[in-house]
This record gives sequence, C-alpha cells and structure tokens, in this order.
Amino acid sequence: GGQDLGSKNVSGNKSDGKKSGKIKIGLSVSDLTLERWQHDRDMFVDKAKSLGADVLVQSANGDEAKQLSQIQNMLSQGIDALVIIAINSDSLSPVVDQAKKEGIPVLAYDRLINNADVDAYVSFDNVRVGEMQAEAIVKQVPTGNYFMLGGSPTDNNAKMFRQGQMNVIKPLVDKGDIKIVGDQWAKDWDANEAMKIIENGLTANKNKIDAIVASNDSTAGGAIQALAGQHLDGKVAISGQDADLAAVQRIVEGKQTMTVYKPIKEIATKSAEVAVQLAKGEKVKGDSTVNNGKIDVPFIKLDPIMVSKDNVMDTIVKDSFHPYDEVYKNVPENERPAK
Amino acid sequence: MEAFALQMQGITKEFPGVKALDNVTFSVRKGEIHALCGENGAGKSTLMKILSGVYPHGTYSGRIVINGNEVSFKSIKESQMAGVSIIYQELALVGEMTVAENIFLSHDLMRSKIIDWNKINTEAQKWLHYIGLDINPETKVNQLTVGKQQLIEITKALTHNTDILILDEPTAALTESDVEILKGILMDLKSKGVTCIYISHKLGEVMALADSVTVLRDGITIGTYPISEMDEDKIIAKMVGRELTELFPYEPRKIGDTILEVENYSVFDKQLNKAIIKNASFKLHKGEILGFSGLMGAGRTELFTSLFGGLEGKKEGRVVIDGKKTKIQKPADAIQAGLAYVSEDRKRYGLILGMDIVKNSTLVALNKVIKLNVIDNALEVKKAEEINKRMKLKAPNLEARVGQLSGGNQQKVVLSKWILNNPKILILDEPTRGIDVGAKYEIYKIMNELAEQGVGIVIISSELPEVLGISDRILVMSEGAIMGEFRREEATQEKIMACATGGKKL
Amino acid sequence: MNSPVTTIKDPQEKKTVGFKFDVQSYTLIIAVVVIAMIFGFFTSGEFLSSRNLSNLFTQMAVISVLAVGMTLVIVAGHIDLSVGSIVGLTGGIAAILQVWQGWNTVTVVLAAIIVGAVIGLWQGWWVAYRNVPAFIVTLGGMLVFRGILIGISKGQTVAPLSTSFGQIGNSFIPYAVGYILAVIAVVFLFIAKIRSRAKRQTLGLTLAPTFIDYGKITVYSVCIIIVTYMLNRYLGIPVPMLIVVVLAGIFLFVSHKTSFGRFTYAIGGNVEAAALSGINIKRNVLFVFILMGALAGIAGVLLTSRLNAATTSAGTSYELDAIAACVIGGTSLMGGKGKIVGAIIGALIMTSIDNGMSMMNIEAFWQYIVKGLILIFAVWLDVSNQKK
Amino acid sequence: MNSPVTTIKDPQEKKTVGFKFDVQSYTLIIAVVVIAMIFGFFTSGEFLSSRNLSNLFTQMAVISVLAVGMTLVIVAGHIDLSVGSIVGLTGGIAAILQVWQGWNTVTVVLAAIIVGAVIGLWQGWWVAYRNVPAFIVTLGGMLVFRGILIGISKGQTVAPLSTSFGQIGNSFIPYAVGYILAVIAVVFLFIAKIRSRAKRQTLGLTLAPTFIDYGKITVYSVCIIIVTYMLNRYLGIPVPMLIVVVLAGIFLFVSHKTSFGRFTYAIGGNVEAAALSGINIKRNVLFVFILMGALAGIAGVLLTSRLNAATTSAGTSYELDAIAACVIGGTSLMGGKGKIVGAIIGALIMTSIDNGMSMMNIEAFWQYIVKGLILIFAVWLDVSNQKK
Ligand SMILES: Nc1ncnc2c1ncn2[C@@H]1O[C@H](COP(=O)(O)OP(=O)(O)OP(=O)(O)O)[C@@H](O)[C@H]1O
Ligand SMILES: Nc1ncnc2c1ncn2[C@@H]1O[C@H](COP(=O)(O)OP(=O)(O)OP(=O)(O)O)[C@@H](O)[C@H]1O
Ligand SMILES: O[C@@H]1[C@@H](O)[C@H](O)OC[C@H]1O
Ligand SMILES: [Mg+2]
Ligand SMILES: [Mg+2]
Repeated sequence: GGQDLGSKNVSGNKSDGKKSGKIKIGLSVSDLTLERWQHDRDMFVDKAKSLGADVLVQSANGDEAKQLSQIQNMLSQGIDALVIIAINSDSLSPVVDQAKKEGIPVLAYDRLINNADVDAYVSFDNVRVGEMQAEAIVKQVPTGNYFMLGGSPTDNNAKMFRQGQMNVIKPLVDKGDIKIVGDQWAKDWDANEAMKIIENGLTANKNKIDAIVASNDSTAGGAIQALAGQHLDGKVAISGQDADLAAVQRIVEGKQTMTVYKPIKEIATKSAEVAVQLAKGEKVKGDSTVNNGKIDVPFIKLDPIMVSKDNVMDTIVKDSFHPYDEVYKNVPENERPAK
Repeated sequence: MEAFALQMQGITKEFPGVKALDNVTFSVRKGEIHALCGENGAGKSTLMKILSGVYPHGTYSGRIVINGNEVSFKSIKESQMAGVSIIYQELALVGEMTVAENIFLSHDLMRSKIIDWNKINTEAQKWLHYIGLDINPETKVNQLTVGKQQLIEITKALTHNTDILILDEPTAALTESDVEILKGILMDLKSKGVTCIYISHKLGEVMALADSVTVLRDGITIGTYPISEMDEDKIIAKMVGRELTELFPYEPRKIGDTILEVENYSVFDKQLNKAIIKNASFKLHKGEILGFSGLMGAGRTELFTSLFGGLEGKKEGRVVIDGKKTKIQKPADAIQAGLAYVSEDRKRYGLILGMDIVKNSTLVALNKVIKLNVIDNALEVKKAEEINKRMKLKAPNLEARVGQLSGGNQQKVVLSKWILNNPKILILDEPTRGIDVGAKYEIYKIMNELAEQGVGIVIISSELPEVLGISDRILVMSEGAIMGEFRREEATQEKIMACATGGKKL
Repeated sequence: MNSPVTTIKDPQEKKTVGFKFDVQSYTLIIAVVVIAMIFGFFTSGEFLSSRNLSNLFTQMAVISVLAVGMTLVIVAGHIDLSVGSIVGLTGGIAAILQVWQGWNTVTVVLAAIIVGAVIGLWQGWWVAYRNVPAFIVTLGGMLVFRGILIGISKGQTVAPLSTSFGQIGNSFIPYAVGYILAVIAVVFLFIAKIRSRAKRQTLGLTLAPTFIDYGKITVYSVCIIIVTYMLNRYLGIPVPMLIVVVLAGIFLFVSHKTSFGRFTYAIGGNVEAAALSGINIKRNVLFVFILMGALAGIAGVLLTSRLNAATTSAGTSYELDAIAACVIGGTSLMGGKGKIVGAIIGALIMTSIDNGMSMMNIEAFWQYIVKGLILIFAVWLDVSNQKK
Repeated sequence: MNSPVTTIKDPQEKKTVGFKFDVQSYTLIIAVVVIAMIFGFFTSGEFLSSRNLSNLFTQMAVISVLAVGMTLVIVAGHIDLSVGSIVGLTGGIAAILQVWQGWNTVTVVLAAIIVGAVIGLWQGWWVAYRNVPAFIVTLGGMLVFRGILIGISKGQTVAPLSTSFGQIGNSFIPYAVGYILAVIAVVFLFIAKIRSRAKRQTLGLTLAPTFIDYGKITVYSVCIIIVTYMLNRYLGIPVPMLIVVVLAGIFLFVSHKTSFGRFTYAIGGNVEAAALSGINIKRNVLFVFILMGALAGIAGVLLTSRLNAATTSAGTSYELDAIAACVIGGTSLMGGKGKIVGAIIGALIMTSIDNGMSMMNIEAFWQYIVKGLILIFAVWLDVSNQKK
C-alpha cells in the first residue's frame, strides 16, 4: 500500500522534489534479441513516464562487459535510480558497488545480482521457473521417456532452469518412472539448433519420446517443428517459457503444453513504482528477503504463472499481454473461447 | 615508300620519378622480324605495353599508326581486335587452370556465354601440335616446367588473329631445344606474312632471326638498322653508347688462400628425388672473383641457394669454409659462416619492399646495431648511411621505402644489406639484371673493392661479356654439373658457349 | 610425332595427370565414410538409417547453400563474414512480408532473394570498386544487417508462416517422383558420358579408359539410386536436399561452363594474369558478391521455412560454418582453387559431426571441442597431402 | 645536403617523406577529435567529462590489450580468431582457481597468463610448424577453448573473486601517485629526446628542426598532464588504463627496438626475403602467437576482474573488435605493416562509438548499424589515403 502512495505523490508534485527537475531512471536491458525484453522495456517505460520519471534505456546485446560499461555510462549521466536486467547475476557486483558509493539505489529486475548491495529485487525465481516447467510436464506425462532440451550452454540462467527441472524430475528418475533419453543444449537459445537436436533425438530413440522439457519458447518452437516432421506435434508434451506470441498460439492450438508466463506487465509496473520510490530516497519493503551472498535483499516476489491451454484467457489475454485476436489467429472461430 | 605495319612516333611515357620513354620513334615494316634491343631498363617493355594497350591511350603522349590508321587503344582487348598480340616478359598464366584454358583465356572462345570445352580443347590441341608440344591440353599449367610455360604463353598469343606479334624476351627461360621450336614458329609466321617484334638480350638470336633492329638507350631511340649492316659488337656499342672495354673496370690483384671449397656436392629435388646438382667441386679464393656461366636453368642458382641453405631437399658432399668443414642447414648457418647471397630476384628474395632503406640495410647485420638486446636506432641509421654512401645509393632520403627506388638502387640496397655484415664470401646471382649502365659500373667497382679487401666473390651471370669482363676465373655449368673451368686470359665467348651447351672444355 | 621439332617428354608431367585431379575428392569421400562408420557404430546403426539420412540431408541444406556461394567468393580471393547476418535479415524480411504484410509465398521468396542480391551488390561494390578488403566490408556488413534485422522485426520472433512457405523446408518429394528423378539423373549421366566420349573421339581428344569412365558413372548411378531408395524408405527426398542439388548443379555449370566462372578462378589464381588477359576484374568480383547475397537469401528462406519462424538471432555465426565447409572441401583461402562439390561434402562432414554427436548424446562442451579439432585436423591433412 | 652523390629528389617523394610517416596517425587523431566533438555536442559535454573519460579508458582496456597482440599477429601475416575464446577460458581458469580452489591472486593471474601462452604455443605450432592457415587453426581454437571453458566451469558463472583480484580491473591510482607518474613520463620523454638528439649529432646524422622535435614532445607532455588532471578530477588514473599503457610501452619497445619485433615486420612484409636473410620464420611466428596468447590471458584477467565473475560466454566475438581496432589503426591485413599506437587509437575509436552511442541512448539496433558503417568508412578512408 505504502509503495503505491509514495509513487503517486511523486507523479503529482514533481515541482517540489528535492532534485532539480524530473526523476531520471536508468534501465539496463540484457539484450533485445529475445522477444520478452521488448515487452518489459515498453511497459516499464510507460509506467515510469506516467509516474513522472524519465527513463534512459540501454541494451547490451548479451555481452556482460558491455552491460557493465553501459551502466557506468548511465551512472555518469546523473540518474536517480538504476534498474538492471542482468545478463548474468554474478557479473555486475563491481558496478553496483560503484552506484552504491554514489548513493544511487539499485533495483534488480527479474534476475538477482549477487554479492552486491542491491536495494530491491523484483522477480520471478529462475529455479522456480524450471520447477514449474517440469511439474507441468510430469503432471501430463507421469512416466515415460523424457528429453531434456537445455538452453544456451553459455547462459547461466539455462543452468538454473535445469536445476529447477531436475529438482522435480530427479526423484522420478531414481524411482524408475522417468527415463531421460537425451540431454542436449541449444547453442544461443537458437531454434534451428533445437530443431536439429530434437530431430536427431527422435531418430535415435525411434520416436519413443513422450515428453520434452524445453527451457524456453524459442527452443520449444524449434523442437515442435521437429515433432511436426513426425506428426508428433501435440502428442508429445513440451514445456516453454516467456509466453512469446508464437508459443501462446501453439498452446491454444494444442501443440505446446505450457509456457511460463512471467506476468511482465506486473513486473514492469511494479518495478517502475519501486524504482521511482527508491529514486525519491524512500525505503522499500519486500514480501520477503533473499540472500545474494552479501546481504539480505528485499524481495518483491512475483509468481511466475504456468500457462496452459486452460488459462490463456485468464492470464495472457486478460493482462493484454497479447491481444485475443492474435492469440487465436490460427484457431477456427467456432473453436475459440468467448472473448 | 615502304609499307609500314607499325609506326610509333614521338612516344613519351613517364612513371613517377622516371622518364621511361622520351620521344621514341619506332617503325616496323610489314612482314619482317624486327628486333628491339637495349640495355635493361631502356624502355623496351614499356614501349610494347603502350602498343598493346596495357598503358591505355592518354597515359602517354605520341602517335601510334597501324597499317596506316592512327589508333588509340584504351584496353588490351582493343589492341587484340586490331590484330596486335603480345607475349609479356613476365609469365601471365594461371597455374591452377589447364593448358587449354590458359591458351584461350584472352580469346573470344572463352567469352561466349557457355563455353564449348570440346572446341577449346581440340583447338588447343591443334595449336600445341602446331608448335610441336606434346602436352595434353587438359593438363594444369603448374605441372609444367617454366620453359614449357613460356611456350604456352607464346601459343596464347598465336591463337589470336595476329598481324603484329610482339615477343618480349620469349627465350629467357627456354632451353636450347625449345628455342629451336620457337625459331621454327617465327619462320613459319614470317612466311604467312605476320609481322614480329622480337625483344631479346641474346644477340646471337637477334642476328640469326631478325631482318632489322632498333636500339633503345635510356628511353631514347638510337636508330633502326638493317641486320645485314650489323654485328653483335655493333649492336652492343649502340646499346651502351660507348666502347665495351670501359664497362668492366678490371684491375689485376693478388689472389689469396682458399676460402671456400666445395667437393662432390649434389642436390636432390625434394619432390622428384633426382639429382639437380651433380657432383659439383670447385674452390674459391680470398680476393678472387669467380664467374659462373651457363645457360638458363643450368643449375647455378640452385647450387648456390642450396649451399646457402635456402633450398629444401637432400644434399651430399663436403663444404669447407676458411679451412673448417661446415654444415649449412639454413640461411642463418650460412650467414654465421660468413656467406652472403644476393639473389637473382631482388624483389622476391632480396627486399622487404614496404620497409625503409635503413631497416632493409640492417636486416642481416642487425646484431651490429644491437646493444644489450636493444636496437640502437641512431647507430643503425649511421651504419645504414655509411654503407649506402659507399654504394653510391641515389635516394630521396634513408627513410624512403625501398619499393619507391629504381631497380638499380634497389639492388644497391640489397648489396648494402649483405656487405654491412662483412661477409667473407659474397655470392652474387645475376646482380646486374634490370640495372642501368651506370649502376652496373658502380656494382663492378664495389666488387673490385671488396675483392681487394680479401672477400671471395662468386658472380653468376648469364651475360657473357659481364662474366668475361669481371672474373678472374670462370666456371661453366650445364644441366647441374660443372663442365669446365677457364682462366681469365684463356676465356672467350665461343669457348664458354661451347662448354655451356654441353661440349667439352676446348 | 613428325613435327619438325624434337619434343621432350617430361615423365613427371605424364604421370600425375588424370588421377591427381581426383585424389582430394577421394580423401574427402574416405573421410565421410570413416565418419559415417564411426557414428554408425556408436549409434548401433541408427546414424545410417533412412530416417537419419533424411535428417542429415535436410540439416545440411542451409550451410550447403551458403558454402556453394562462399566457394566462389573464396576462389575469387575474397571472404564473406556477413552471410550469417544476411541469412537472418533476408529470412526476417520474408517472414515480415508474409506474416505482417500478408504477401504470398512466391513473392516473398523472390523478395528475400532480391534483398540478398542487393546486399551482395552493396558489399561487392565496396570490395571491387572501392578496394576495401572484403574482410572489413563483410565484418561491417555482419553488424549492419543484424542491426537492420533487429530494427525492422522490433526484436520479435515473426511466426508462423503460411503452409506453402513452410513446405519449402519441410516437405518431401513423392516416392514415384523421386525415383523418376533418380532414373532421369542416371540416364542423363550415361547419355552425357556417351555423347562426350563420342565427340572427343571424333575430335581426337584423349579418352580415359572405357572402364574408368563408365565405372565412375556406374558408381555415381548406384549411389544416386541407393540414396533415393534409402530416402524413399522413409518419407522421400527432402525438398531442401533437392534445392541444394539443383543449386549445386547450376553453380557447377556456372563455374565450369561459363566465362564468368572461369574468370573467377583466373582472378583468384593470378590477378595480374587475369588483368593482362583483358578480364574485367571489378565487374566479375561484384557479380560474385551478388550471387553470394542471392544464395544467402535462399538460405534465409530455407531456414525461416524450416523453423516456421524468423528470429533475430537466426543465422548467427553461419559464416564460420560455411567457410569451414569450403576449406574442408579443398578450397584454398589464398584463392584460385576450390570446388563446389567439395564444399558440399565439407558441409556434409560438418553436419554429420553435429548430427552424430547429438545422436550419441555427447555433452555440449565436447561437441565444441571435437568439432574444433576435426576442423584443424581436416585442413592439416589437406595441407600435408598437397605438399607431397 | 652536400654529399658528393647526386641524389634524385623526386618532388612527390620529398613531399611525403618525413611527414608521410605520421599522416596516418594524424588522420586517426583527427578522427578521434571529430568523434569526441560530435558526441560531446550530443551529450551536452557529458561525453568529455572527467568521469566519462575515466569510464572510456577503462572500457577500452580489454580490447586494447588484445589489439596490441593482434597487431603483431597481423603484421606477421596471420590472424587470430580465437582470442575471444582465450579471454573467456583464461578468465574462467583464473576464477575457478581462486573461487573453487582458493588460490591467491598473484598465482591465479600468473596461471591465467601462462595458460594463455600455452594456448598460443599450441596454435603457433600448428601455424608455423604444420603450415595450417592461421584462419583455420584459430577458428578451430575458438570452438575448442570455448568448449573447454564450458566443460571445466560446468556451464556456471564462477564468482565472486577476492577483493585483491577485483582491484585489478576496478581500482584507481591515488592522485599523488598519478601526478608523479605523469611527471616521470614527461621528464623521461624530454631526456630521451635530448639524448637521442645529442647522439645523432655526434654521429653526424640529420636532425629534425629543434622546434618540431621539442614541439612534439611538448604537445605529448601537455596531453599527458591534461589527461592525468582530468582523471584526477574524478577518481584518478584507472588501473586498467595503466596496464594498457604499460603493455603498449613494452610492445612498442619490442616491436621497434628488438630484433624479434623487427623480424616480425620483415616476415609479414616478405616472408621469402626474410627467410633468405637468415631469420628463423617458424620460431618467430610461434613466438608471436605465444605473446598473443599471453596477452589474451591478461585480457581474460582484466575482464574477469572487472565483472568480478567469470562467465561461460565471456569474450565472445572480441576477436572481431580487436581485428577491427587494428585495421582502423592502419594495420594491413596483408601483413608487414601496422602500429601498436594505431591499434590502441583504433580501440579508443571503437570504444568511443559504443560509449558515445550509449550515452546518447541510441537504440541498440542503430548501434549495430552505425558501428558497422563506421568500420567500413574508416578503412575506406585509409585505403584511399594510401593510394594517393
Ligand atoms: N610500373 C612502373 N612504375 C615505375 N617505373 C617503371 C614501371 N615500369 C617500368 N618502369 C621504369 O621504366 C624504365 C623502363 O622499363 P622497361 O621495363 O620498359 O625496360 P626494358 O627495356 O623492358 O628492360 P628489361 O630488359 O629489363 O626488360 C625503367 O627505368 C623502369 O624502372
Ligand atoms: N620455379 C621453378 N619451377 C620449376 N622448375 C624450375 C624453377 N626454377 C628453376 N627451375 C628448374 O631448375 C633447374 C635449375 O634452375 P636454376 O634457376 O638453378 O638455373 P640457373 O643456371 O641459375 O639459371 P637462371 O639463369 O635461370 O637463374 C632448371 O631445370 C630450371 O628449369
Ligand atoms: O527468459 C529467459 C531468460 O531468462 C534466459 O536468460 O534466456 C532465455 C529466456 O527465454
Ligand atoms: Mg622488359
Ligand atoms: Mg639463376
């Protein structure tokens, strides 16, 4: 409650702020080659604007060192708060410390920044995402042959998703219910890599694959193309993440089992509010805290949402994350749920 | 008035810093073989490149008239269409392509949208047959010897509907038998009414083949003469512009102890494993200038590059330097032992064209300007300046890149590089190729000076007058073996030629 | 011979001709066989199953198309580091035109190819007429085209495309048609050989021994039939494979039977000689880059069709795979030397390594290491073979 | 000059020599100034603030270190595409040894440099002694080293490192020390010049006019003092910048004042002539790659320290930035020609473009495009300047 109040005040009386003029927030985005970050950026900027703040946005194209440089550059432009979508949770502590020294509050957006004085963390939990993926698949296919399709072998998050997935699956493997018949990682989260991997996996296993635990939607897309080649799309359970439009379309068509929707509107608006609050020098209280190796960071925890065919309307469409018409574009009118 | 196939009038061509041709006039009668003679750098190739459109109209001044019509070629293609074909001095073949393709590379047959290989191959076969080469037209050119490649180059020019055929030193890399083939072809063409312009340093060939001769000197026409009025000495006199004796500043000097002794030295080709140098034995003394004569491909270059450690492949024999038996595996060993080798191809093997004069000069003797592992730049410049002054180098300054220098001055830098290292034995391979008269003379003087100081000098040269004029003693090689030895007093052109072509010592 | 002149026969010349030409291809084919056997063994034969062959030939399509063009570029003495980005951009443009603008498949495919060609024109111009090293022009291009892709796609994955578009990369030729094509190919091979022999005979050109000439053709024919049979045991000949075969055929023809092709080899082999032969170097080089661009456009269409989506990272680092395929296939980075068929075999080897290792379920990091080492060894073998 | 020899003074030659040597550096410096002014204008001076200069010099450090080594590699006539992966691997090894094995910082840094050098040895061996083209060896290496990194780090980010390790990339020299160093540098410059002039005089060599020689030195000194002052207005001279300056100094020395450096230029300029001059080509090339590897090791340490973490994707595609920096700085990809200082200015230009565009908050995709275009234009300028 208090947080909302605070931010409203700011938007109302920008003239009596201590700072000269408008609040300036720096937003450092990891990269824009993945679809979701575009949404994150746009919603964050909209919300912050409505709260009366200016936002500087930078995108680092997935290069950790570049992100660090860009954050330095934003710091030197005299921002009031820093919001970071870290490429890598572990590689930004130096610059956060620098911000801290200069009294600029730092908000970790979606990905925690370890070993640094972060003021707040708004996120979904990556390990939890992995768990959700596995849970959904296990629910649909409790026993059988599983193919683990990892993300980029050079992405730390990919590792964390896998950790979460194994939290769920490992016991079942030990029990003998599930057999892992393949474990491969798709270079650069590349759909084409994923497609080849699954084609080969299907061949090697004579199509005896009952479920694919894919770590995000772009790799799932490639995998589903491979399944389609065997007319197995829709017959093999497959997970995803990010609620990319293409993935949601596949879900309503029954080709993809689930995606993990990190309600981006929520995280973006929440973060914008918190950022403005921090910029004004107010303290932020989290629902809980999370230890990042150095301090206990106030954690504003948003639950990632498991999206399957059943709840697309209540989540994606309701949040206007993707418009109804787009989502159901490939479904005959009569089979669509009511608007 | 006689019918002229070609008249070039008032041709002037300048390169940055060099006036290669100065108001040159050159007329060739229809159907004759017309020799073009001149020292290296006289401008012969440049004149012919103007004629063939390599240097397009506008980059030179003067008029060209072919069969009575004034022409102004803007490209090689245009000159070809006008019936002019040229065989360039440097081979212009693509090694990875077949003989047939190379023959027709500049021909219309290769310019049709879809190539008819059967046609090209049969045509090529016909031409090869005509010039008497038994080669499969589908062989890749880089599998042929240099001599054969030269013949392919000649064939290439013949295939065009040629009125005027230019041959720029076509026999440079030919063996005697290949030269005979060429002579036959030229006579045949002459009988068919083709006009030929023939450039060669081999005056014997000129005398045997040509109907008339034009002499160029330093970019100026000296004159055109019917061959019947000339002999070799006269041509040379016209070419160099003074008495021959002046050219070689020889002074008798005392010859010292043996500095290099080579015994039963053989070299084997890396790929074919056959001997290319067979049982060579000779001695070189301190203060001696030892000439090495022979035809192209006699193996002189290979003998000395091998002795210098610059040639891969197995070798046998004994090499004694300054009384010590020495094993030379790589150039560094040779340099260590006091050898210096001035290569016949200075651009390829002698110089770093992009580097300045100073750095080229000190490349071999870098140790002499290094103190405590650090190059002393001031000392380096000093040394370079001293040595190049001694060589009478002409250059804008010592920080100019050697690529900007004229051939003669480049050669002097190569000499500087080696002499700076104070060699005991200096090997000069065709040291005066592409060098003007003045520079030649200076190089001979330097050789004398070094010999005076006790350096043993080997000079490999294909120019007989040069070997005769400068050497104390002359060895003659043929097909990889040393065939004969002559003291200065007893040597004559005839004796050496006889020996070089395989005859025994007279 | 009774020409007036004595002819010297050099034994060295004679010996090598005829066989030498093919030694390298044989080394390559042996390499393919060895790799196939190793993976076959480790996957208990699965690697050689009809189905996996079908996968393999489909998976190698994009790189093969690029490698065909890259062969020309490298033969001409240049390099193209931007092909990956061109693949991404052209594929993205195709998807955008179809998904967002509703263009039909044929127009969209043409558009992608034309965009590719225009990009090639731009790069070729800098290289040929402005003398900027191809390395730099295409390194810059790699950034520029990727940037444009991200800009126009707004970072989104553009999907799904129409069914007809999807079929380009994902469908198969009906069995009967496949067999018919195979038989036509075989008949064509024999007729061409017979006619060429007859012609050469009347023209008096040397003929290879009958059994060698026909033996080769027979081997090729058997291979064609077997491959067709194997593929027909599964779903048939994959369309992408057919596209590669057709393109390879066209470019084989271009490189051997047209003056443009021969001039490209001449330029790469000896640029001075080419200039002295009156070849228009600049125009030729420009055209090589245009073709490369157009092929990258086709590759972009194939990739997008296969994925039924265009992503902003599509094609990243494909240039390296394409160059590697060429070099493995015997193309020299010095220019002047290279074969289209070699490049395709190179692509097959690269793809087999990926495919085999993924079938064997080898860990990701081992895949990097093994692939890198094979690249070095393959070229080393080639280098040391050539020395002999 | 009253030397006894007639010296052909070509008007054209005269004009160029003496100044020519520096024309390119001046073009570069002008480019830097123009870029600085443009960005300064668009960021209302922010770009030129003490603080941003400090950032800039820190941000360019990793690429600068690589570009220094790459200059040598390219000058020797080769290329190294693996440096990005070596940076990743050496940085990863450093982090693993410290974080997982508890080694101290000094040992860890040494280990990273040694590993880099050993990698260089491996690659140099293939290039120099096995004649495999550097393009292929290092393309393979790029895969192999990345694979090893993923393997040994198990795909994880390794962090955080010790405070002392973190200081390598993130700390500053105390103000006083900074000024002292600057003064030492200035004094050193003057003494060196005075001594060299004295020496040349005693040797009777031509001297440049006093005011030019000392004028230059004065300009350099003023620059040194101003930069030091600017940086001291913020937190002081960044340690990474000092490392770059020291390494550049060492390699300037190596390339100009040692026989190894001289020979490297000779080899790249004309390998055959170098061989016949008694230079050991193979050993020299091997050594060049070893140095490149060691420098990549240092760059790996710097990057890891700056991020306080080693990631599996660290250094990806840095090879292209390093090569681009060299080429912008006037190094010719044909070999034989290149300058360390040019490479560093090239790195400065590349980093300025990134930094300036990020300060201006230009959209990511524009950044790709602008950077790619600048690369092409910069080299084109250079190429067309050289032609004249
Ligand atoms: N491309 C060029 N650039 C500058 N100078 C040149 C060029 N080509 C020739 N020259 C100069 O022009 C002059 C004439 O050279 P040219 O090649 O015509 O001599 P040549 O009579 O053919 O000599 P040779 O007998 O060695 O073949 C020489 O001084 C040469 O250095
Ligand atoms: N580049 C080459 N490729 C093939 N054969 C060559 C090559 N260079 C020389 N040869 C052959 O090697 C043999 C010896 O040549 P070498 O150059 O040693 O002779 P030379 O007496 O020095 O003649 P030159 O006057 O041409 O230098 C000859 O048979 C020659 O044809
Ligand atoms: O959301 C995912 C992100 O967290 C990961 O780093 O990259 C892949 C994305 O799908
Ligand atoms: Mg000439
Ligand atoms: Mg010789």
